[in-house]
Amino acid sequence: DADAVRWLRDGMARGRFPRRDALRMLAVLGAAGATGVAGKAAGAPTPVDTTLRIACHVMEMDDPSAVTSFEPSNIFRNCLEYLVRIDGDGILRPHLAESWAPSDDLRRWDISLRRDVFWSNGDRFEARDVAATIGHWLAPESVSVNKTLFADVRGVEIVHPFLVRIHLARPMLSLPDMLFAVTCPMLHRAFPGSGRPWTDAPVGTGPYRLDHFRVGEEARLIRRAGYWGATPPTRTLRFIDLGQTVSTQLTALSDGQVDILYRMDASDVPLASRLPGVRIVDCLSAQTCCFRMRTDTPPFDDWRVRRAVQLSADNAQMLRLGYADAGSVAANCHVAPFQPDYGPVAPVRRDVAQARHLLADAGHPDGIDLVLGVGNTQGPWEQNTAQVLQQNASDAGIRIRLDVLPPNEYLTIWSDIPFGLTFWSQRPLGMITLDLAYRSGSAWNETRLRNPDFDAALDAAMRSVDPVACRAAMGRAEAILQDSAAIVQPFWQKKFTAVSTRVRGYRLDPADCLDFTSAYLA
Amino acid sequence: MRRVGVLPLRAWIALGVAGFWLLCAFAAPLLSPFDPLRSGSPLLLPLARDGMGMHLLGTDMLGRDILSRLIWGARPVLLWSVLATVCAYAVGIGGGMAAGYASGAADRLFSFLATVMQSFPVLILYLLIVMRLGASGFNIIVAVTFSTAPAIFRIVRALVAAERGKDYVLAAVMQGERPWRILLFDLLPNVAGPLLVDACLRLGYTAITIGLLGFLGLGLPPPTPDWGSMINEGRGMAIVFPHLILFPCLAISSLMLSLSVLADALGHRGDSTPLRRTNA
Amino acid sequence: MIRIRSPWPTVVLHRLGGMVLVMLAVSFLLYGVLEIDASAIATKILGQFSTPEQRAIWLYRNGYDRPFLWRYAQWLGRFVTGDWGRSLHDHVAVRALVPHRLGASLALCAITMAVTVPLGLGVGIVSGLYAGRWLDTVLSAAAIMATAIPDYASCAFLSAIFVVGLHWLPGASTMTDGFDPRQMVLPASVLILYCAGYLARVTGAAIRAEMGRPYVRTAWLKGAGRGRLVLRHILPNALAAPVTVIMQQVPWLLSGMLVVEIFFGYRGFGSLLYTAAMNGDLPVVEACTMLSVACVTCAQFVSDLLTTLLDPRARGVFAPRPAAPPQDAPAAATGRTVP
Amino acid sequence: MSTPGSPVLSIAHLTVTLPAGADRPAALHDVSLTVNRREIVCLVGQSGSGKSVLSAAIMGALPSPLRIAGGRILFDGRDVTALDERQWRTLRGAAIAMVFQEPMSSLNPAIPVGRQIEEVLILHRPSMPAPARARRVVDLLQDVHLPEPEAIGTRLPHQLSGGQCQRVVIAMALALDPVLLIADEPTTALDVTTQAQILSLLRELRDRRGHAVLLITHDLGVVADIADRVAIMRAGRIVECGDARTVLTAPATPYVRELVAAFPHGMPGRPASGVPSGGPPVLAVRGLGKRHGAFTALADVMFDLHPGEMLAVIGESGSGKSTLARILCRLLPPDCGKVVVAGADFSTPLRRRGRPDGNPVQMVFQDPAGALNPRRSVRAILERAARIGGMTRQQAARQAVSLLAMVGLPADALDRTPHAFSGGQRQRICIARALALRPRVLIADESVAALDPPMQRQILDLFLRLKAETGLAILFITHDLRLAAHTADRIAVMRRGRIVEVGAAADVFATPSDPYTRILLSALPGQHWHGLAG
Ligand SMILES: Nc1ncnc2c1ncn2[C@@H]1O[C@H](COP(=O)(O)OP(=O)(O)OP(=O)(O)O)[C@@H](O)[C@H]1O
Ligand SMILES: Nc1ncnc2c1ncn2[C@@H]1O[C@H](COP(=O)(O)OP(=O)(O)OP(=O)(O)O)[C@@H](O)[C@H]1O
Ligand SMILES: [Mg+2]
Ligand SMILES: [Mg+2]
Repeated sequence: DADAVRWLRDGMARGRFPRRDALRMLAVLGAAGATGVAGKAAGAPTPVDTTLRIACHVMEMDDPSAVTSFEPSNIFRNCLEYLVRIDGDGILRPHLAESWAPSDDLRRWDISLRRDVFWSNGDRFEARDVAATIGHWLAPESVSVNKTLFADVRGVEIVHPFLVRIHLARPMLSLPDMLFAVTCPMLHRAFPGSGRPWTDAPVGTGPYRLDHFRVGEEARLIRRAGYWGATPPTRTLRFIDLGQTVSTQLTALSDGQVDILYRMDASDVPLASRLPGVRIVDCLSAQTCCFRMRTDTPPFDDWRVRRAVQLSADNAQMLRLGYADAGSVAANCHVAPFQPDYGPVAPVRRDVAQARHLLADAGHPDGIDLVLGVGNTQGPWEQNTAQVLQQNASDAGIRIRLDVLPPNEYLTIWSDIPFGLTFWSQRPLGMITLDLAYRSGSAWNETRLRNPDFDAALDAAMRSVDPVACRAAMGRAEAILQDSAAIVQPFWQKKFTAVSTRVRGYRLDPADCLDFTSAYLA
Repeated sequence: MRRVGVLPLRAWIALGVAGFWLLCAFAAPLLSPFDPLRSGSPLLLPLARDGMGMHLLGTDMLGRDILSRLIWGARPVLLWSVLATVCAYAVGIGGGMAAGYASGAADRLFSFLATVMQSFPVLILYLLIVMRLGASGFNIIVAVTFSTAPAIFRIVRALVAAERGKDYVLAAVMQGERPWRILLFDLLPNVAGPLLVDACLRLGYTAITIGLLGFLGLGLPPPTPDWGSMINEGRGMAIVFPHLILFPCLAISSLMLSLSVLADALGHRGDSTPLRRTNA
Repeated sequence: MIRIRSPWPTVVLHRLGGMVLVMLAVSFLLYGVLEIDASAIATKILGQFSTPEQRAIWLYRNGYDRPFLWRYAQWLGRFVTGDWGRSLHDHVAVRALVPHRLGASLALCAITMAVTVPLGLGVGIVSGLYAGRWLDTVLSAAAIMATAIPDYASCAFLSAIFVVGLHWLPGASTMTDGFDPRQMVLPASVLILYCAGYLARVTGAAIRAEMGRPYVRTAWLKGAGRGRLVLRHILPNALAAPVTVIMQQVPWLLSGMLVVEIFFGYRGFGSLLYTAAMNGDLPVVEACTMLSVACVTCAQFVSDLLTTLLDPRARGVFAPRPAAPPQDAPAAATGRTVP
Repeated sequence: MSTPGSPVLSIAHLTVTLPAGADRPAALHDVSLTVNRREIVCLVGQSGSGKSVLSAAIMGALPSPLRIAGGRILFDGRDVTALDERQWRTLRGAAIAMVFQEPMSSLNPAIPVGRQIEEVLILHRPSMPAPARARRVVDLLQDVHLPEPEAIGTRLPHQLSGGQCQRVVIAMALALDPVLLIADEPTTALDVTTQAQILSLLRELRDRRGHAVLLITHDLGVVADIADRVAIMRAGRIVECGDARTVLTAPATPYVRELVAAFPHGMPGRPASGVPSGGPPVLAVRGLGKRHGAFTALADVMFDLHPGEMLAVIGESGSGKSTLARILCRLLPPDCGKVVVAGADFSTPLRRRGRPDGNPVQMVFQDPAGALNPRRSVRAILERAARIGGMTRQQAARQAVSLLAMVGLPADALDRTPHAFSGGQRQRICIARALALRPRVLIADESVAALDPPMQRQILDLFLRLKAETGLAILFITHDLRLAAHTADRIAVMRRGRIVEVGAAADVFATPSDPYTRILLSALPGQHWHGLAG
C-alpha cells in the first residue's frame, strides 16, 4: 500500500504524528525496512561456550501451534521462528519474513520471505512451509487457538517460493502483529501430516536444536551451526522444571542450581532481595487482571449493578495490597497508556455513595450477594487482589464470596462463570486484546459484551493507518468499554524475574517472550 | 508427676490451652482488637503500629491484623475440625460396633471395606475430592471422614470385639436383650473411654489436616481467617517474614499439643490411679 | 490356648489373595470415580477448543461408548499387562513418567528411614529407660512437639533458619546437576522430625506399657538392672508396635512427602501425583494410585509378617516348632507325681 | 515337723503409708513378724489387707506412691530399708527370692524358660562358666520335678502349662539357694492337683534344704497343710500370729474365729436327704456334645436337675464346665444332644431365636466385677432385666426393691454403680439380676471362686436360702471339691468333657467310685486339719 506508506512518511516528517507511532504503523504496513528499523540488535557479544539454566515449567509441546501456555513457546522459540518479531520496545520487525504489504482494503497481504533461511534438516525455508503451517492451524481437526484467532483467513496462496499471499474476510491491520502470537511459529512443511510429536523430530530454523526433552523435568537445547542470523552467545540452554513454588525457585537460584527464573511476582521481591547472588529484573508491562462480569447473566445484566461494583473498587488499594504496589493504576478499560494504540480516557473515581445509590436503584437497597471465581492461575496475588476488592465492595454493601478453585479447574470454566478474575497477558497492541475479548461474539468474549458502537470504534481503529485517528478511535472504544462497566481492571503489573548476578545481557520481555539472543553467563 | 485432683498438672495446663482457644472461638468479637478482614499497612512486624493502632503480632500481606485473625480463626478451625471428627466418628462407630458385635459376614464385609479405604493413600483421597468437589467446609468433612473413619472403625471394632466377650454383655444376651440396646447402652458407654482419648488426638490432627487441605487448594475459601489458610497464604513469604506463619503455626501446634497431652493423661488415668484397683 | 496349625505357605497364600482382592476393589473404585463420566474425559483430552463432533468421534474410537464394566475390564487388563496409557497432560507414556519419580521418592524415603529408625527407636528406648525422670520428660516433650508441628510449617521454619538466616544449606532440592547430598538435608530433616517423633512416642509408650507387666517385675526381683530390663526383657516384647509404625510409614512417606517435595522442589512421586491430580491427568493418577496401594498392601503384608515373627506365640504360624501340646500337660503330670 | 532355726527375717513395727486419697492412711500399720530358717510362715488375710505390700516391702520393691514411714526390716541381721538400688540388686534373686501368683505372666513370653533361669546365674555369678550354668539349670528343673528338663528348658512359656510355669518360676527363685523364699499366692491360679504338687515341693524345700519360706495365701486348707506358723492380717495390721496349730484350732480374736468358721471343715455335714426325687426334672440334659475345632470340649453329657435341687459340677481346669454352662444358657449352640427346660426344647442359641420372654435359665458369672456393666446403676440393671422379662415399669421398680432385700443389700444400694460395692456385694447384685427374670434354673459358674472365705459363705448361704424358699434349681460349677461337698445335694465330676461320676454329695466325697475323683480328693489341702483339732 504505497500511498499509505508515502502519506505516513510525509506526516512523520512534518511532525503530524508522533515519530514512534508512525514508525510502528510503517512497520505494520511492511515498510519498516525502508526506515532502517529492522535488523539484529547491535553489539551482541562474541559467542562463548557457556550454559544457561532457566527455571521453567517444561510442558508437552507435541504441536507447537496448539500449546496453551507461554512456557513451552519460550522453549521452542529458540528452535522455531516466527515470520515477524516484536521486541521489548513493542515495535514490529520482520524476521523470517523479509517484508510484507497489504492491499488497500487491508484484506490481502503479500508476505515475502527471506531467502537465506534453512531448516535444521537442510531443507530451504519456503512459502510452502508457511502455507502448510497456516493450513495446519485452520485444518478441521486442529485444536489450536489459531483456528479462532485466524478464522477470518480465507486462503493462503503461494505466489512463488518466497512469496505468500493471505486473503482475509475483513480488513485486519493487526495481522502482522498477530503472526507473533505464541502459537504461530513456522513449522516445517513435513510436520503437519507426520502425526508425530514435534519433539520427536524437532526440525526448526532457529539458532538452537532440541537435544533432550523430558516433560516435567528438562529441555536441553544446543546451538546449531548454519543458522541464518547472528550466533547467540550461549552454547547450551537448559530449561529445568522446578515446580511452581517461586520461593523454592529463588532459593535454587541463590544456591546456583539455576541461572534465570522464568518469572516471579511482586510478593517474591522481598525474598529475592534478601538472597545472595540474586539480581531482580523487572519491566513495565500491559499484563493485568480483570474482574469481569457476564453482561448477559443476572444480576450483571443490570448496568447499575456492574457500575456499582466498579465504583466501589479502589484500584489503587488493590495495586498496593494485592500486588505490592509494583505497577500502575489502570482505568478499567484494558488498554495501557504505554501501548502504542492507546487513546486517552479519564479514570473512574471511586464513589461508594454513588455505588450504593445505583444498587438501591437497581432494586438492591440492602446490598447484594455475589460470588467471585478465582483460580490463582498466575499465583496467590490474584486471590489477594480479590480479597481487597471484597473489602472495597463491602463498603458499598456488596457482599462478595470468593470461590477459589485449583488453577486447572478454573481454566475449564473461566469464560463461563458470571463473575470471575481473569489474567490477561500483554498483547502487542491494545486493539488485539479488545478484538479478542470484547467484540460481539469474539472468541474469548468472557463478558458477553455486545455493543455495536464499541465494535464500530474498534473496527475504525483496526482499519485506520493514521496513528492519530487510530488512537482517537481506540479512545472511543476504551471509553465505551469503561462505561459499560463490564470489567474492573485495577492495575497494570510490573513484570519481575530474578537472575543470577553472573547473567549478562538478559532483558525481561513485557509480553513474556523470553529472548536469549544476547544473554550469557559471565 | 504432680497431680491436681483427678488429672496430672500437665493435663490441666493442656485443658487450659484448649479452653483458651474455645474461649477465643466463642468470644472472638470481644477479644479481637481489630476487624480481621480490614486492611491496614501490609507486612508489619510484630508490635508495629499503623493508622489503625498497634499490631501485637504484626499484619499479613494484605495488612490485616494477625492477632485478630488468629482469634477469629479459632472459630472455623474448631467448628470444622469438631464437625469433621464427629462425622468420622459417627461413621466409624456405627460400622465398628456393627462389625465388632455381629462378627461373621457383616464383619468381614465392613472390615474389607475399611481395608480398601485405608489402602487408598490419604493424599489421593484428598486430591480426588479436590478434583471432584472443589473447596469448601463440607469437603473438609468428607475428606476427614473418608480418611479417618476406617481407622476409627478398626479401633471400635477391636474394642467391641474385646468387650463383647465380657460377662456383662453375655449376661445381657442371656437375658434376651435386643442387640441394638446392647450396643447402645452396654457397649458404647464402655468403649467410650479409649475413644475419647483417640478423639482428642484426632481432633488435633484434623486441625493440621485442614491446613494441609488449604495447601492443596481444598481449604476454606478466603478471607475466612482459619489458621491453615493463614499458614498457606503466608507460606510463600514466610522465609522472609516468618511471623506470617509463626503465630498460626503456634496456634495449631498448641491446640494439637494440648489435645495430645490431654489424650495422654486421659489414657493413663486408668493405670496411674491404682487407688481403685480391682482385685479379680 | 488356640494355635493356628495351618502350614505357613497356606497362610501366606491366603494373605496374598487378600491383598489382590483389596487392590482389585481399589482399582474398581478408582476407575469408577475417575472415568464414569466419559464426555468430561474427551474434553480433557481434546482440549477446550475441540468441537462436540470431535469428542464424539474420539469417544467412539476409544471404546467409551461401551458399558462401564466392559471398559473397566479392558482398562484393568491393559494395566496389569503394563500398558498404563498416556499422560493426558504431558502426552507421554505413563510408564516413562512414573518409575524414576518413584525412585526419587524411595531414595528420600530410604534416607529418612535410615535416620528415623535408629533415632526414633533410640529416643523411645532412652525415654523408656528413664521413665518418669527428667530425661524422659524432656525427650517425650520433644517427641510430642515434633509430631505437633505441621510439616508445611517446619519446612518454612527450617528454610528461614538454615537457608535465609545462616546460608548453610540450599533451600531447593532440585538435583539439577545430579544427586547432591546437601540438597537432601532439609527435606529429609522435615520428614525425620515428624517420623522420628512419632516413632519415639510409640516406642516409649510400648515400653512403658510393657513395664507394668508381671514378668518385668520378676526379672527386676531377680536382680536385673534397668538397662538389662529394658534391652533384654522389654524390648523384644515391645517391638511389635514400633515395627508396625515403621512399616506404615514407608507407604505414608510415598505420598505424604508431597508437602516437602513441593516446598523444596524435589521431583518425586508425591509431586507427580499432585500435579497430575491438579491437571486432571487421569492415567497418571490411576497409575500412581495403584502403585501407592500396592506399596501400602505390601508394607502391610511385611509388617504382619514381621510382627508375627516377633510374637513368640504366633511364631509357630510361620516356623512350626515341635512343641508338645500343652493342653494335656497338667493331667499328665497329675498321673505321675501325686501319690 | 522340722525344728525352726535362727531368724532370717525379722520385721519390727513396720508402717507403710498410702498416698492421700486412698481407702486408708496406711497399707501396713505397725507390723511385726519373724521368719526363721527351716520354717514356713503363712500370711493369711482377706483381699486388700496388705499381704502383697508386705512382701514388696521385704523385697525393697514398694510401688512408687507407697513409702516406709517407720519400723525396720532386718534381713540376716542387716537393716534392708536403708539399702540403695545397687545393693538391693545383689540381694534380690540371690538371698531373697520371690514367686508370684500368675505363673504365666511372670515369665518373659519371648525368652526360653531355661535362659530365664540361667539369667539369675549370669547376674549373680558372672564368673560361672557357661557349661556349668547349663548343668545347674537342668538340675534346677529336675529339682522342681519337671519332666525332660533339657527339653523343657528350651521352650517358651506359652508352651508350658500353668503348673509347669509355676515350677519354672520356683526353680528360678531357687537358683542360688536363697535364704528366704517369698511366695505370693503361688497356687491360686492352679487346680487342686497341681496345687498339691507345688505345696509338697515347698515342704520339701524347707525340709531338705532348710529354706525359710514366707507363703501368702487365703486358703486355710493350705495353711493347715504346710504352715509352721501363721500370721493373720486385716486392714494392714497383724491381728494374730503364732503357731499354725494353735491359731487354727483355738483362734484368739473374733475375726480369726469367723475366718476359721467360714472354712468348710472335714466331711460334708449335709445329708443327701435334700434331693426331691419323683417330680419331673426342670432341666434335662441328654447326649450333649460340643467340639471346638478338633478339640472335644463336651461329649455325651447327660444329667437331670430337679426343682429345689443343687447340683455341683466339679472338674479340673479345661474339663468343659464353662462350656456346659454356656450351652445351658443358650450362649453357645451344642453340636448334638438335647436340653429340655420345663418340657421345652432349649437347644438353639438365643441369638438365632430372637427375643424370648424370660429366659428360664440364668447364670451367675465367676467375676462379679466383669459381669456388671460398670456404667449403669444397680437400679437400671435390675429394672432392665425385669422389663425384658415383660414387666411394666412400676412392677419392675417394685421388684428391684424386693430383690435387693432378698439378696440382703440395703435399699440405698439402688442408685450406686457397681464399682461402689465389694466383690461379695457385687455378686449379690448379679444374683439379684439373674433372679429378676424369674428363672427356673440358676447356673453359678465359679461364682464364689473370687471371694474370700467369709464372703463365700454368705453367698452360698444365699443360694441355699433361695433354693429352699423358691424351689430354684441350681447348677453349681466349681473346682473346689470341699465347697461342693458342703453345699450341694448332688455332685457331678467332669473330666475331659465327660461326666465321670454323679451321685449324692456325701457319697461321692466319702466313697468315690471313679479313680479320677479319688485323685482329686487326695489332692485337697487341709485334710489333716481335723486331725490337728483332734
Ligand atoms: N501401688 C499402690 N498404690 C496405692 N495403693 C496401693 C498400691 N498397692 C497396694 N495398695 C493398697 O494397699 C492395700 C494393700 O494391698 P495389697 O496388694 O497388699 O493387698 P493383698 O492383701 O495382697 O490383697 P490380695 O489378696 O487381693 O492380693 C490396699 O488397700 C491397696 O489398695
Ligand atoms: N471358643 C473356643 N475355641 C476353642 N477351644 C475352646 C473354646 N472355648 C473353650 N475351649 C476349650 O474347651 C475346653 C473346655 O473349656 P471350659 O472353659 O469349658 O473349661 P472349664 O472346665 O470351665 O475350665 P476352667 O476351670 O479353667 O474355667 C478347654 O480346653 C478350652 O481350651
Ligand atoms: Mg496380693
Ligand atoms: Mg470355666
